[in-house]
Amino acid sequence: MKLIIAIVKPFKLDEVVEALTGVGVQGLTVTEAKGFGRQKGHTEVYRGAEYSTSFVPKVRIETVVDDAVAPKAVEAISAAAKTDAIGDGKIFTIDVSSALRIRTGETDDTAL
Amino acid sequence: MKLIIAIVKPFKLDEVVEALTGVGVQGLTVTEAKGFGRQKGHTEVYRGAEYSTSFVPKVRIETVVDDAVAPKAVEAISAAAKTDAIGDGKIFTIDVSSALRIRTGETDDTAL
Amino acid sequence: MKLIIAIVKPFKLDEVVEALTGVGVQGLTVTEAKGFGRQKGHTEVYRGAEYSTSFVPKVRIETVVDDAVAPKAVEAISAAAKTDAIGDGKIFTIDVSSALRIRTGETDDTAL
Amino acid sequence: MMDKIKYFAAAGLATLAASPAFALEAPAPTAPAMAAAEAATTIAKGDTAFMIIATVLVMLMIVPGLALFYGGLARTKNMASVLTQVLGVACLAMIIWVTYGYSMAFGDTGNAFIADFGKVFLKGVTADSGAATFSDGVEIPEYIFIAFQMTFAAITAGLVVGGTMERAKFSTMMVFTAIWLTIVYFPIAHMVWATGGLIFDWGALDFAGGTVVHINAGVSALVGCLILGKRIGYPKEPMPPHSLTMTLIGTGLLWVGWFGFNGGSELEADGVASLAVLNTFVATASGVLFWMLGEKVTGHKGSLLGGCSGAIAGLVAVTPAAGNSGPFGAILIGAAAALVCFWFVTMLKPKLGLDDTADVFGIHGIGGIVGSLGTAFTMMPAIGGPGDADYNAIAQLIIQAKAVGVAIVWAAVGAAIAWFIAKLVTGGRVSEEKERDGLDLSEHGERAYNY
Amino acid sequence: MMDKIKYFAAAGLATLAASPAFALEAPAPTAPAMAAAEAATTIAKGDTAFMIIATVLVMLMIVPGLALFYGGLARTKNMASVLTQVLGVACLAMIIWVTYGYSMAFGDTGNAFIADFGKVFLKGVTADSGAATFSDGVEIPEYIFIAFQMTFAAITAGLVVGGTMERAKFSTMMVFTAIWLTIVYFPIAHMVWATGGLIFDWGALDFAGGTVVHINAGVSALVGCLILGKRIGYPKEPMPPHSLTMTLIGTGLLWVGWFGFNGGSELEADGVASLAVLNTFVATASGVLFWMLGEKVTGHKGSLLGGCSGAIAGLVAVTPAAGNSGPFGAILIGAAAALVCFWFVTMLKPKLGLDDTADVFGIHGIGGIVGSLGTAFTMMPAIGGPGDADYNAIAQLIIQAKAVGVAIVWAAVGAAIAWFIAKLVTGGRVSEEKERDGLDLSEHGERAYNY
Amino acid sequence: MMDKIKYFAAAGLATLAASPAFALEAPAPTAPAMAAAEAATTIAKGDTAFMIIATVLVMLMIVPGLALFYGGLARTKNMASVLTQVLGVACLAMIIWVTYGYSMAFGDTGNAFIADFGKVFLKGVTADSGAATFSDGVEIPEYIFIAFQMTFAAITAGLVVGGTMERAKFSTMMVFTAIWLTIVYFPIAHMVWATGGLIFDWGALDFAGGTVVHINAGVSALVGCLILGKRIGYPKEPMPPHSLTMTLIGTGLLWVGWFGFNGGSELEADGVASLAVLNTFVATASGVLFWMLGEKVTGHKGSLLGGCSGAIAGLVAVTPAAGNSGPFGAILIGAAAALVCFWFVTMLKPKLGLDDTADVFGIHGIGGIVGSLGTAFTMMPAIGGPGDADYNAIAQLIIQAKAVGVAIVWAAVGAAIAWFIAKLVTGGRVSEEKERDGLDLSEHGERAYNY
Ligand SMILES: Nc1ncnc2c1ncn2[C@@H]1O[C@H](COP(=O)(O)OP(=O)(O)O)[C@@H](O)[C@H]1O
Ligand SMILES: Nc1ncnc2c1ncn2[C@@H]1O[C@H](COP(=O)(O)OP(=O)(O)O)[C@@H](O)[C@H]1O
Ligand SMILES: Nc1ncnc2c1ncn2[C@@H]1O[C@H](COP(=O)(O)OP(=O)(O)O)[C@@H](O)[C@H]1O
Repeated sequence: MKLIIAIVKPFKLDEVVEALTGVGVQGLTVTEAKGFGRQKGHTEVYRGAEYSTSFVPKVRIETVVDDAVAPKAVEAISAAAKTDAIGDGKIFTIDVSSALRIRTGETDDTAL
Repeated sequence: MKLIIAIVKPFKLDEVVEALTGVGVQGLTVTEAKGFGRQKGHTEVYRGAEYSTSFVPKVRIETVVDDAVAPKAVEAISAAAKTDAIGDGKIFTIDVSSALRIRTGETDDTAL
Repeated sequence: MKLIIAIVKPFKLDEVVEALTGVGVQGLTVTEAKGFGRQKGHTEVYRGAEYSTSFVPKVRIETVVDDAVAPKAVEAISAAAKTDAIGDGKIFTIDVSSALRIRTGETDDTAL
Repeated sequence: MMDKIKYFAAAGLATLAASPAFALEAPAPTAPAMAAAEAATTIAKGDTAFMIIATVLVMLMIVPGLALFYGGLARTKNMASVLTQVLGVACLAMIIWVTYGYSMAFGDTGNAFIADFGKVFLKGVTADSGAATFSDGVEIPEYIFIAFQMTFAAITAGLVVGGTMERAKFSTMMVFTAIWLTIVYFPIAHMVWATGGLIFDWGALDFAGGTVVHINAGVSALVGCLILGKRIGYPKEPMPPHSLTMTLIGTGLLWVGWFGFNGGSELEADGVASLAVLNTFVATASGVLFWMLGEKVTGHKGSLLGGCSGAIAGLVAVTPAAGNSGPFGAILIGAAAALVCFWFVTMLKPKLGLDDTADVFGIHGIGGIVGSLGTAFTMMPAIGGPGDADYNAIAQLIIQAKAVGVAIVWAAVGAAIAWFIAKLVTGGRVSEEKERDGLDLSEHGERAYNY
Repeated sequence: MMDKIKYFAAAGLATLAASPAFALEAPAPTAPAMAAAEAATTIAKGDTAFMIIATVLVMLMIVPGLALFYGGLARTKNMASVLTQVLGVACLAMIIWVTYGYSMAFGDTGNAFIADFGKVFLKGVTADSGAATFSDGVEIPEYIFIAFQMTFAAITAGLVVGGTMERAKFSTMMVFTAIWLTIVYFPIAHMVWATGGLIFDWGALDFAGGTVVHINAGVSALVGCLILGKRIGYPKEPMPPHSLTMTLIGTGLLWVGWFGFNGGSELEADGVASLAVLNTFVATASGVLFWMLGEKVTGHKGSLLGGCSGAIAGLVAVTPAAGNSGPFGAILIGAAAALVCFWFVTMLKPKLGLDDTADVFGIHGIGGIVGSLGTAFTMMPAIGGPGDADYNAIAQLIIQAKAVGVAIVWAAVGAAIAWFIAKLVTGGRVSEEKERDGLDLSEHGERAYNY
Repeated sequence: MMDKIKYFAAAGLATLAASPAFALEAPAPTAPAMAAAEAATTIAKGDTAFMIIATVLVMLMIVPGLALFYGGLARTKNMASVLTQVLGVACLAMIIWVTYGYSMAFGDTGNAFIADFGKVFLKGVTADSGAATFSDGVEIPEYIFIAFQMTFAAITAGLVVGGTMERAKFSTMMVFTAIWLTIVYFPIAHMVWATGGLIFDWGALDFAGGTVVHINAGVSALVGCLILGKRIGYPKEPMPPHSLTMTLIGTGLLWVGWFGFNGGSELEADGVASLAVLNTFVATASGVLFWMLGEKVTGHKGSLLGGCSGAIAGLVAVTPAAGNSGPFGAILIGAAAALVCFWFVTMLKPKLGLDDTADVFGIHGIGGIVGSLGTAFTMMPAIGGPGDADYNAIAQLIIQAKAVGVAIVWAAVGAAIAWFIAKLVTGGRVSEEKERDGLDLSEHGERAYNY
C-alpha cells in the first residue's frame, strides 16, 4: 500500500476528491495547512505595521491506496488540481506497511 | 521505528491517548482533520441553498514508536476508538528511518 | 528522497523556516497541531469546572528533501527550534518513494 | 404596575391594600372627547420617551444580550441551537403576551392569583389609552406599558433556556414556554405586581422583578435540568465555553439593557429612576470585583468568566433593590450575591451533580433569593436606604421570605408540570447521536461558524 | 417630514394637499429675538430627548448592526471587505447629506420630485432652529431632524451593499453611492415625505419608509447584482455564511435600532410612537416564527438563519405600517412578509439564478412591497387598525400600489445609471484571482481574523 | 458640570469667573419640604430621561464597546486578558467614584485643583437632590449627574489599558487605576469642569472632555508603555489584530455610545445637544474617510482598521468641539485629526519605537490635542461655529494651548508616579514565559475561545 500526500489549493479540494473517487479511492483525510514555496504570500498592513507572510493557504489530502491504484490516484489528483499557475502543489508517495479498519478489524488492502 | 497514523472520531481522542499511554507511548501529535469515507456528512441549508458535505470531523493522531511497541499501540488505539459504528476510522503504519529529540539531541529509539 | 516531519513550538516557526531555506529547502507545508509529551499542558477553570489539558500547541512542519539535504535539514531545524526547555519537539525522517510537482509534471528530485 | 410599596411600607403596612395608586386596572382613555389622533395631554412626554427607550433596552438584553451570554458558554457545535432557542421562545412569549398574557396579568378585574381575560387581543386599548404611574395625574401610554411588560415576560422565558441548553429540543422549549408562561409567569406577575395580587398585598419589596423574573426563571430552569437529565459526558468530559468573547459581549449588553429594566420599573424619568440606575452600576461593579476576589481567595486565578458571572449576580441581586436602596446598600448586596453565587456554583453545585448548563439557578435563582431577602436590609436608612426612620427590617424580611417561598414553590410545581407535558409531546431531548454531533446540525441543519 | 397621512386619509383624501401640518419647509427660528444660547421654549424637551435617542438607535442599526448582519453571511475571506463597505458608504452618505442632500430632500421650496439647494451646507440652520412635528405648536430642534433623516439616507446606502458584496470593489460602491443618493434617494425621499412631494400628495401611507428605504434599496441592489454578475462558483460551490453568530448579533441590533427608526418616525414621544414600538416587536416576532414554520412545513429544519431572515422580513414589512396598524395587524403583516420572502428566497430565487448575496431584494424589496401594500389593510378598524369607520382599504390599496410602482421604476432606472457610471469609472468588480483570494486581502490588505 | 463656556467666552472673558450658572457645588435638595418620594417638580422629566439614557450609552462604550475595540487588536492568546482588564478597571473606578471620587471632583467647596471630601460615600444626596444644568431653574436629579460623571471616570481608566495590554499584569492595572484616579483624574476633572477649577476659570473650551478624558488617557498610557517596556518580539514578530470583526463592533458601539458622551454633556435635551449629536456623526464620518484617504495617498490600500482608527480619531477630536462647532467645523476637525493621527501612528511611531499596543497615545492623545486646539477655530462663525461676531480665535487658541499643556504635564507626572508604585507593589509585567503563552492562560486560567 502507498500513502499519497497531496498539497493543493483549497478551492480545488472538491474536484480532487471527485477525481479520486473516480479512480476507486474510497477514503481520505484532509487537513488545513499553510504552504511555503515558490508562490508568494500576501502583505498585510495594520496601522502601518507591515507583515509579509510567506505562507499561502493549502489543503493537505492524504489517502492510503493499493499499490495498483497509486499511480492512477496520483494522476487523478494531478489532473484535477492543475491550474498551471504557480503554487498548484505537490504529490508525495510513501510506503505503508500496514493498515487497519477500526470498526471491523479488517487489515491491509481490505481496510482501505 | 514506526509512524502510526490513526484517524478517529473526535470525542474518542481522550480515550485513545489514555490507551496509548497505557502501552508505554510517551508522545504523540494531534491535528484536526476532515474525513471522507463510508460515513456520510451532513446536509446544511442556508436560505434555500443546500450544501451536502461529504466530510465528517475527525482527529488525526500520529505517534512514532519502537518497532516492538507498534502492534500493541495499534491494538490499543483500535480498542479505544471502536464504537462499532461506521466512521470509526483507520490506523496506518509506516516505517521511520530516524528520529531526533530537539532538546537533548538524542536520536532514534531514545528520542521517542 | 526523505520526508522530514518536525513538531516544534509555534513561536519558533519563522526561525525554522529561515534555517531550512538556509540549507536549500525550497518548499514545506505547515499544520497546526496539539502535542502530547513530557511538557505539561495548562489548567483552565470555568466556574469551578477544572480542565487540565495534557496538550500543548505545536506546529507540525513537513518537507520532502533530497537524500543529500536531509541530514542538513534535520540539523538546521534542530538548531533553530532549540530552547533547551522541555517540549522543544521532535524530528522524524521517512523514506519517500516518489514526488510530483502538479504544475509542471516534474517528478522526484526536480519536483521539490 | 411595578410595586412602589416602599413608600407604603414605610407609611405603615396597614394602609397598604387600599392606597396604592395603581390605576392600570382601569386605564380609562384619559381624554375620551379628543377624537383627534394626538395623544391625550396628560401623557407626560418625558416619561413616555423614557419608557420607550427603557423597553428598547430590555430588548437589547434578550437578543443579542442573553443569547450571546448563553451562546458563548455553549460548545461550538451547539451555538446556533442556543441562539435559536433564546430567539424563538422570546418571540413566542411576545405573541402570547399580546394575545392573552397581558390580560391575565394586568386585566381590569381579578383575584389574588390572576386577573381576567377582558383584554385578550388587547381589546379596547388605543393609542390614547393611558396607564397610571406612581405619581397622581401622571400617565404613560398604555401601549408602552404593555410593551415594557412584554419584554419582561420574553426575557424570563429566555432565561430558562440556559438550564437545559445543549440537549433540549427546540420544539420542547417552545411547548414548555407556552405552558409555563400561562401557568407560572402570568400568575406570579399578577401576584407580585398587580393591586390585589397576593404578594403585592403583603407589601413585599420587589422593585423590578427579583421574584417574578429571576427566582422564577432560576427555579424553572433547575426543574428542567433535573427532568431532562445531564448532558452526555457531563461532568467527565471537558465542556469549556466556546467563546468567552461572546459571553463578555452578552454580559455588557445585559448590563446596559438592565438600566432600562431597573430604571424603567419606576415608570417615570425622575430621581428614583436615577437612583435605580446608579445602583445598577455599582451593585454590578461590586459583583464583578467580589466574584474575582472570591476566586483569588480560594486559590484560583481571577477570571473573565468569573467577572461576567459576578456582574450577572450583582445585576440579579440589585433588581428587587434598585430603587429600594442607597448606593452603598447596592454595593453590599452586589458583593453578597457574588460571593454566595460563587460558592454555590463552584463549590456546592459540583457536589450536587447538577447539570444546569449556564447556571441559571446558581446565579439567577440564588442571586434572586439573596437580592430579595437583602432588600429588606438595603431599605434601612442606617446604610443609606430610602426607608423611614421607623422602618422595621426584620418585619420586612419576613414578608420578603414569604414572597420568595411562594415564588419558589409556585415556580417549581408549575414548571414541573410544564416540562412534563412538553417532554411528553415533543420527546424532551435529542438522541445521543444528535447530541454528540451537536444540536446545530441535528436540530437546525446549519453550523454557527464556517471558517 | 414623515407623513402621518393616516389621520388625513381618514378625514377624506380631498383635504390632503392643503392640511398637513408640515412646517419643516419653513422652520423659522422659533424665537428669533432670543439671541441667548438656550433653545427656544417651544421646543419640547421630552420629544427632543426621544428623537436624539431614536437617531442614535438608527446609527446602531448601521454599524455595527447591518455590517454584522451582512458580514456574517459572507465568507471569512470577505468579512473585512463587507464591513468596510457598509462603514464607508454610510460615512459618505452622512457627509453628502449635510452638504446638499438635506436641502435636496427637505429644502424650503421645490416641486413634486425635488426640493431646492437653498440649504446646502445647512445654511441658516442654528441650534435655535425648530422643525415642526405633527402636532401644532410642538417642535423639535432642526438639527436633530437633520440627523435623524441623515441616518435614514446612510442605512439605505448601506443596505445596497448586500446585493453585490463579495465581488464589488470598494471604490465602485463609493462612486455608486454618491451618484445613487443624488439621483435616486433624495428625490424619492422628497416625493414620499415632503409636502408637495408626488407620493406624499397622493396620500400614500408610509410610516417610516417602506418605499424610500426598503423597496428602494432592494431594487437598487438587484440591479447591481445583475449588472456586476454572479460570484465565481455561484451557485455550484458552497458559500455558507461564515458566522451565523455575527448574523444573529446583527439581527438583534437591527431589531433594537428599528424601534428608533419606526418609533422616531412619529417625531414625538406619544401613544402613536408607543404603538409603533409595540408593532415593531410583534411583527418581528411573528416574522421569526412564521419563517421557521415555513421551513418546517416545506420539509426542512427550522433554522437560525431562517429566524433571522424572518425577523428582518417582519421588520421591513412593519416599517410602513408601524403607526398605521394595530398589534394584530402587525402580527399578520409580519407573518405574510416572512412567508412571501421565504418563498421568494428559497424557491423562486434559485430558479431565477440571481446572486443577490445577502438577499437584499428578496427580503427588503419583497418585504417592502408586502408591507407597503399590506398597510392598506392593517389600517382597517376591523383588524384593530387606526383607520376611521369609513376607511376604504381598496381605494388606499390603489394609492399604495401606485407608490410602490413609482418607487420600483425610479429606483430601477436610477440605480442602473448609477451602477453603470460607477462600473465605468472604477471597473465594477475585482479580478478573478482577487475574488478567489478574498477581497479582504486583495482590496484592503488585511484579514478579518488572525487566530 | 460641563463648561458651556462658549456663551460666556463670547460675552467677554472678564465676566467669566462670576457668571457660570454652575450650581452643582451646592445642589440644595430642591424641595426639602416634600418628604414624599416623588422627585421635586423643578426636575425636568425630558432632561432626566435624556441624561439617564446618555449615561447608559457611555456604559455601552466601555463594556462591550471599548473592551471589544481593544480586544480585537490583541492576539488571540491575550483576548480574555484585555477584556478582563477593561472590565476590572472600569468596575473599580465606579466603586471609587461613589466612595470619594465624586466628592473630590465636584464637592461643595474646593480650590483650583480639587474640591473637598464632604460628599464621601455620597453623603447627603437623596433621590430628591437636584443638580443644576446650564439653564436657570432647570435641574436634573443629582444621582444621574453622579452616574453620568462616573461613567466618564470609568471609561478614562479603561482607555489606559490599551497602552500596556498584552504584557501588564491584571493586578498592576488595578493598583495603577486606584492611584491614578486619585492623583490624576479627579484633580483634572475638577480643574476643567468645576467652577473655581483652574482651567475652567481660564475659559477653556472643552465640551465633553478632550483634555480630561482623551489627552489624559493618551499621555498616561504612553507613560505606562514606556515604564513597562515593549512586548517580547515587538516590532520584529508579526502581531496582527486577532479579530478586526471585534474591533469593528467596538468601533460601532463606541460611536453609538459617544452620542451619549457628547450629547449628554449638554445636560439638557435641546438644540445644542442636537448639534453635538450631529457633529458627532459628521466628524466621525469624516475621520473614517480621511484616514482611508491617507492610506490611499501614501500608497497603501484603504483598510478596515484604518477606517475604524479614523472613526475614533474623529470622535476624539470632536469631543471638545461637539457643541462648540458647526457641522462643517466638525467635518474639518475630524479630517484633521484623522490625518495627523494617521501620520503619527503609521509614520512617526515606528521611528520612535513605541509599543503603545492599541495606540492610545497615537489616537486619543494626539487626536485630543488636535481637537482641543482645533476647537478654538471651530467656534469661529466664519466656518459656521457658534462664536459671536467678535470671537477671537487666537486668544482662545492660547487658552486652549495652556489647558492642553497643563493636562499633559499633570497626566505625565501623575501617571508616572502611579505606574511606578503599581509596578513596585505588583511587579508590573508578567514573566517572559507567561507572556509567550498568553495572558489568558497565565493570568486568568482560561481561553477566550475553545473552538
Ligand atoms: N519540498 C516540499 N515539501 C513539502 N511541501 C512542499 C514542498 N515544496 C512545496 N510544498 C508545498 O507545495 C506548495 C506549492 O509549492 P510552490 O513552490 O508554491 O508551487 P509549485 O508547486 O507550483 O512549484 C507549497 O505551498 C507547499 O505547501
Ligand atoms: N484510504 C484512506 N486513506 C486515508 N484516510 C482514510 C482512508 N479511508 C478512510 N479514511 C479516514 O477514515 C475515516 C473513516 O472511514 P469510513 O469509511 O467513514 O468508516 P469506516 O472506517 O468505519 O469504514 C474517514 O472519514 C477518513 O478520514
Ligand atoms: N513519539 C512521538 N510521536 C509523535 N510526536 C511526538 C512523539 N513524542 C513527542 N512528540 C511531539 O513532540 C512534542 C514535544 O515532546 P515533549 O515530550 O513534550 O518534549 P521533548 O521533546 O522536549 O522531550 C510533543 O508535544 C508532541 O507533539
